[in-house]
Amino acid sequence: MIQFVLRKLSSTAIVMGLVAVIVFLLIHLSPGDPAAIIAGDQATPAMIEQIRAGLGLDQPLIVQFWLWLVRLAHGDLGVSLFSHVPVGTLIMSRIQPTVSLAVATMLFAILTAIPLGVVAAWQVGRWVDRAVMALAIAAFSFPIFLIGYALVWGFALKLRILPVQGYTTLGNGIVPYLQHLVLPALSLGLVFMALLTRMTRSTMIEVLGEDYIRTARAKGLGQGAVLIKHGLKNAAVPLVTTIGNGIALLIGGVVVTESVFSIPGIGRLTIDAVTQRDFPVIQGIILVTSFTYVVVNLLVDLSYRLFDPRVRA
Amino acid sequence: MTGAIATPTTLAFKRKRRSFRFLSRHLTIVIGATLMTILVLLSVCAPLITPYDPVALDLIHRLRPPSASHWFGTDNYGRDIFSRTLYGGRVSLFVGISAALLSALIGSVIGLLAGMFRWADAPLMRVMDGLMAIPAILLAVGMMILTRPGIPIVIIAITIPEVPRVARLVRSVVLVIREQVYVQAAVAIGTKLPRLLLHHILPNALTPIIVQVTYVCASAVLVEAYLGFLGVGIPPETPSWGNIISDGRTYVQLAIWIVLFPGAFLGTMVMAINMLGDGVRDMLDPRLARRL
Amino acid sequence: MLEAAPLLTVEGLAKHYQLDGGHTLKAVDGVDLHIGRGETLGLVGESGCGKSTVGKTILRLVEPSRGSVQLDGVEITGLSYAALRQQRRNMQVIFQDPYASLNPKMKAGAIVAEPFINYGLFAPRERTERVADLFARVGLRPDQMDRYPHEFSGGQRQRLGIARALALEPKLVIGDEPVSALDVSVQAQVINLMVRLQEELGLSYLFIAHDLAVVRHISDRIAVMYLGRIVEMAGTEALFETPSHPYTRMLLASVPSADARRGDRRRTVLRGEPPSPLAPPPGCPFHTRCPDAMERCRIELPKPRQMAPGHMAACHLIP
Amino acid sequence: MARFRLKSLLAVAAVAAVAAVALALGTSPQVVQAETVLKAVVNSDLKILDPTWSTAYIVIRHGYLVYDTLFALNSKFEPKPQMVDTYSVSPDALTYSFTLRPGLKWSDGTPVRAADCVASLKRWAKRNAMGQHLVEAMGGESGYEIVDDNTFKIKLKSPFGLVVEALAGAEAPAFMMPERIASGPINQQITDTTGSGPFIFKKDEWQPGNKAVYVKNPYYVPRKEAPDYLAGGKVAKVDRVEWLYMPDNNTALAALQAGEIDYFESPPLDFIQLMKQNADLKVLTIDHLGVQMMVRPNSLYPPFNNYKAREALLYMVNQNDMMQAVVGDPSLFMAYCPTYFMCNSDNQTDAGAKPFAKQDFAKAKQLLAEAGYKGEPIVVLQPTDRPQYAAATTVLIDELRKSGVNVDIQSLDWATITARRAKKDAPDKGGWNIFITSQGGPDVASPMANIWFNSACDQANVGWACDKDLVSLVDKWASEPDAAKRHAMVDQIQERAYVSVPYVPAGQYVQPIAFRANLQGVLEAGVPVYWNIEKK
Repeated sequence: MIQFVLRKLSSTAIVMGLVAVIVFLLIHLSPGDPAAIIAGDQATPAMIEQIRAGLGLDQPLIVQFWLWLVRLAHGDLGVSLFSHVPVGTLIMSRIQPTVSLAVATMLFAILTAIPLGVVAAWQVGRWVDRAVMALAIAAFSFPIFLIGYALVWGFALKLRILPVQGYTTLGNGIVPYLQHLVLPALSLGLVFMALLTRMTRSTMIEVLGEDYIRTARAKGLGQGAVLIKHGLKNAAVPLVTTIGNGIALLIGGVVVTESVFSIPGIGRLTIDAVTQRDFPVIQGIILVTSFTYVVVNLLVDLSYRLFDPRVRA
Repeated sequence: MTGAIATPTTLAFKRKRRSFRFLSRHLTIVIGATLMTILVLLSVCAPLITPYDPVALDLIHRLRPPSASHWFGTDNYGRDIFSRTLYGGRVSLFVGISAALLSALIGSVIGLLAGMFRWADAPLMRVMDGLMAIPAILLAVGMMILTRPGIPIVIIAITIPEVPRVARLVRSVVLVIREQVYVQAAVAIGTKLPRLLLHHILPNALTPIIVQVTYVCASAVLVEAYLGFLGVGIPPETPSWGNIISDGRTYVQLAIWIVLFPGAFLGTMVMAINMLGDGVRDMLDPRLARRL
Repeated sequence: MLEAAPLLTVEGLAKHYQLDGGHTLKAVDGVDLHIGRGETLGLVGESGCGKSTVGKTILRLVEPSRGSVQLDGVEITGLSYAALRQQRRNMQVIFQDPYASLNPKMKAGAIVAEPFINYGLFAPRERTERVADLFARVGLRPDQMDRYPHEFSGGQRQRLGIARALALEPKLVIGDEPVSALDVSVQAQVINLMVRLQEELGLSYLFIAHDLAVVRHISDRIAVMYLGRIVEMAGTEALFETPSHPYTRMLLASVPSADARRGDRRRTVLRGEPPSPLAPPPGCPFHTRCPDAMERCRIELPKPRQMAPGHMAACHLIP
Repeated sequence: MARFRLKSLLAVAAVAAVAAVALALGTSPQVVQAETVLKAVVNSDLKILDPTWSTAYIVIRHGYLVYDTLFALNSKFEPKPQMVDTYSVSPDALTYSFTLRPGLKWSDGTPVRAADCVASLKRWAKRNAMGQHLVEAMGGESGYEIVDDNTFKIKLKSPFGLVVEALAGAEAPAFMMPERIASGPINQQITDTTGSGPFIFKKDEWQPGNKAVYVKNPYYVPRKEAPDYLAGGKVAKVDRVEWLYMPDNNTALAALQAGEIDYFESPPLDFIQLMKQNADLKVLTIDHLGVQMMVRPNSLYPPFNNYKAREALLYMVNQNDMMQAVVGDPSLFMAYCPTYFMCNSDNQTDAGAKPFAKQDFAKAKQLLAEAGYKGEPIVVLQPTDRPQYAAATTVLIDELRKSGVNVDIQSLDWATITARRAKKDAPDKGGWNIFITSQGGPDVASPMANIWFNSACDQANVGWACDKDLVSLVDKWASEPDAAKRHAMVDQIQERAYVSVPYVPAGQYVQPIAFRANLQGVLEAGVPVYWNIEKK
């Protein structure tokens, strides 16, 4: 087990290194100039040049990369070119909303998808199944922002029972915290609900066809008990995989959702940083999100062994 | 499915149920294909159908609701949404199909190499992991600011994050197929590698690849819209569903039709492609078909 | 038969798998055997004893860890892939599972024609004639060439497999449990077909099976494997008349033969499960199940001993 | 194991169900806060805290909250003393003497000294066009003289008529900060936000990209007069101002309608009518001068290096069409405003505007041909993420095409455009031919402050407008101390400008603000300022 984790971690390190290089080059080769943006629309070229020198952006790319690596080795992600706030601080201040949104989204997706998928599998071919599958296909065919706008229009502007936008910390009370999360989690979660529902359904159909389930049924176990006890246990592995792979999708979706609901999370930080070429911030974010992706998938790999000891990596 | 012994009644019963299943299985494909055909025809024939130039400004008639002269209304430049939606479909579809084919091609080659050759497996899959670890939308945004925006760049930006997904799938399928006895048998009769890949491995991996291609196509059409939404998509002068919706998002409360119609077209198209993919999977994958 | 140089000579063949955690799986651990021209050697043993691996390592479908395989005087183990591919024409294989061994996306005719294509034999039109010949030879109708494998029955599929194996006119055919997946009624047909083809074409067979009764029909000699080693090898008659190794006796006793049909005998005699090849017992690997095991069996690995010409066994009981 | 997991799953489901019920019940208004909070959506994100570093409007607005100025404009655009108590000008108009109001304090409680103000002026002048002119007239920084803690002098070597106007500049004003901060290196952003303005910036609550928080400054001493534009008493009447940045206009609009925010700095112009009809909301034009949109050609490369090609632009551009696309609502823009110096301003004039009077594509085509244009691709920079510029550019492209121009549209994000437009390379080698920008009224209204009007060739802003005669006309204007004479010179300047065409004024419009009806005392101060606002 320890060996497995170590091996995974070392290959993770390689992946992270690759990501770091890709990210650095990608961003620095782009034609935008942060100095020009800092200076403002009315700035003169001389003023921009002054600012560029002040930020060290006039140095050769290799020097900049080396300096970045050296600082990274000391655990320093640098400071924002614009606000001069340390990148670490900036990211930490944005993690809570994003994690809240991600967890709420996943909880919603799992809690709705598993019952739906199980019912669809049980009723396979009947109208319930069809309805569930139609819903699932529709749910991941419409862009998140359209779903978001529709939900805001309905629940926030017409019914007035939920806030339009924003995020409040848990410190302001659990009710406002949850209220602010409902609509974003719903718009982002529908996609995952659809994915997980389909996955649950097809796995359950497969599992239900297997001998031991038939035996269990024949032994007179109640239908519900059979389904849940044996089926779900076996369906866990593909479900966990889907969730693991969904993380990248989730991070992408978070960017859009945060923008629609004005949630001050990592996603919005990213778009801001990218459009303004705030290099240290972009580098920091991509490292952190990639790291998250890799760690989550490591956990997923480990959980296979928990759910199913037969699986060997 | 083999001709097992059956009493006439069960046989009749089975036949009835099978034909019903057959029809219902086809229903997904039929609906998907019908919707898709309609949308594709509308888009392809856009120059013949549309009453207005999709980029012509008519500033006097800005933000007009749907009417007899503008079926889907006009946008904030007075451009005809009906014309833009149909023309946008061409661009969005072109982007989706190109990205799907491109990622299927590249992903299949990488997956095949990784699945067949041990020496290629680790380095290729590490690179794929690296690409997958960067969220697709971020990668696309990065690509978009790297060069001048244009349809080819959008296609590449959408393709790159999809490649690892296809590659992983193909690799896993190949890993299974290459252990199949018929592959060993082919080796035993002296089959050379190119023929082995082309005649034995690839044809048997084709079904999951085809299904995956439809899903990638659907997702590519969506990602195009997301890139448009984030302002890094196809240049605004070219109408695509993503661009039209993105242009109109400020006007949701004032002129819902700007996002409503292209949004509906977009959603319907993605749904149709997904249904087609599901249908093809159910029809071609005997393992699943047997169960359904 | 012994005077002429054997067609196939295998010496010290071994296949070890390195597993996670430093374990070594010795699937095959030092096998010596030879097969003469036109001869059939039966290789029997319980499932998991490594007999299929022996077949695959001889063909180099699986790379052997150690040992030598000589086919008609050519050392197979060290060959480059190009040279090996040339040698493949001389040795062919019939697989156990007729469902898995045929590419589902290829038509029957194409499957049987593929060996010709691989070696660039014959012009396309002649190929079709040859394939039709082969179809006829294994008892299939040439008009079935356009069908896909799933349109055939199990027995027919195995005939296809045989046709494919024979296309290159090999000297040696390894049958890897070629009939064990078939219905009993079909088994006999396929075996008879194989015997007939051997007579017509002068083939040598390595016939791998777990069923002694099947092997008895076709084999000139029989080798018995246990946990990766050959424990006894003898002419078919000698083995059945005077089995020397306790394991062979156990196997024979489990065969429901016509003269000893006592219902539950099989269960009582073939007692116990074979030990895991991952952790084989020290000494004689069979001692855990052997009714006659002595102290010495737990410590010392018995060497093969010659009992009669062409009859050897590895057991401490044999003087 | 399976059972355990199932149980925890059910437990989570139960919690979620309870939470859902709580949500349904818990729609009561949020806890009543003791302090009054004004939540405003601002037009961009506050990322930079140093108003001498950036001229971005958001930074200037931040400056108005935390800093005070020596002078400030009133609603007649007259400079009025703000931190200054009294000032005097010597008879030769070369020595200005300023005395500060007594009792002024920085937000850390220390007193404001003349030395602080001089240090602040030095810092400001290094980055400000008007400031640089002032220092030139002084013959260097030695022209400042600190008399005592409350008094300082500015001594000119050559006449400069706009000293007080410069100090009161509205768009890039001279903000006062303590000497220890102002004297820091000009190449380093200040991080200490100590000022003497009506509010204090809460740095610990600042989330770049999301919000900025300001609280009442207890040490602030407002003037006694009533507030008038940016002049007069600046009394903070709410305890706390929260600036929120929402990139999605639709979300901000919905939040305002739902009462989640109180104040929206730049609501989409198409929604003004809709908001006016909403009894819960008020719409107010605080900046009657508004914004000027500009079409900026690149004077370095053909065809626009030839003045005839630039003149052709005058025949192409139709301000009404531009404004239709950018603004939409006709009550918010001027259909035709032929002055370079903003309609409704002191310097408004239509001198020389004849070519601009009527759209004439044939004439434009002819002028282009005379300029030697033969259908080479013209590189137009089109921003993808600035909707108003994008709208204007879309119209411009239409007009260029109608004049037979072969348009090469380069759609780029704003970050890329700002970098690219600074390049002097040829258009086909990474440079450009034409783009659209805009600027706030007060700066445009003055021929000197308007950096796009400056035609100093290589020294001019991107586009490098080049007309020595125009430059000397403006210089003469600036050094004229008599306001009436200055006024008469404007006609001459504009007539010349319509010949050399540094840029084309593409329309003038106002950007009203919107706020909840329970806000009172919102000032028409040209820029959004947050003093004097009460929340009822």
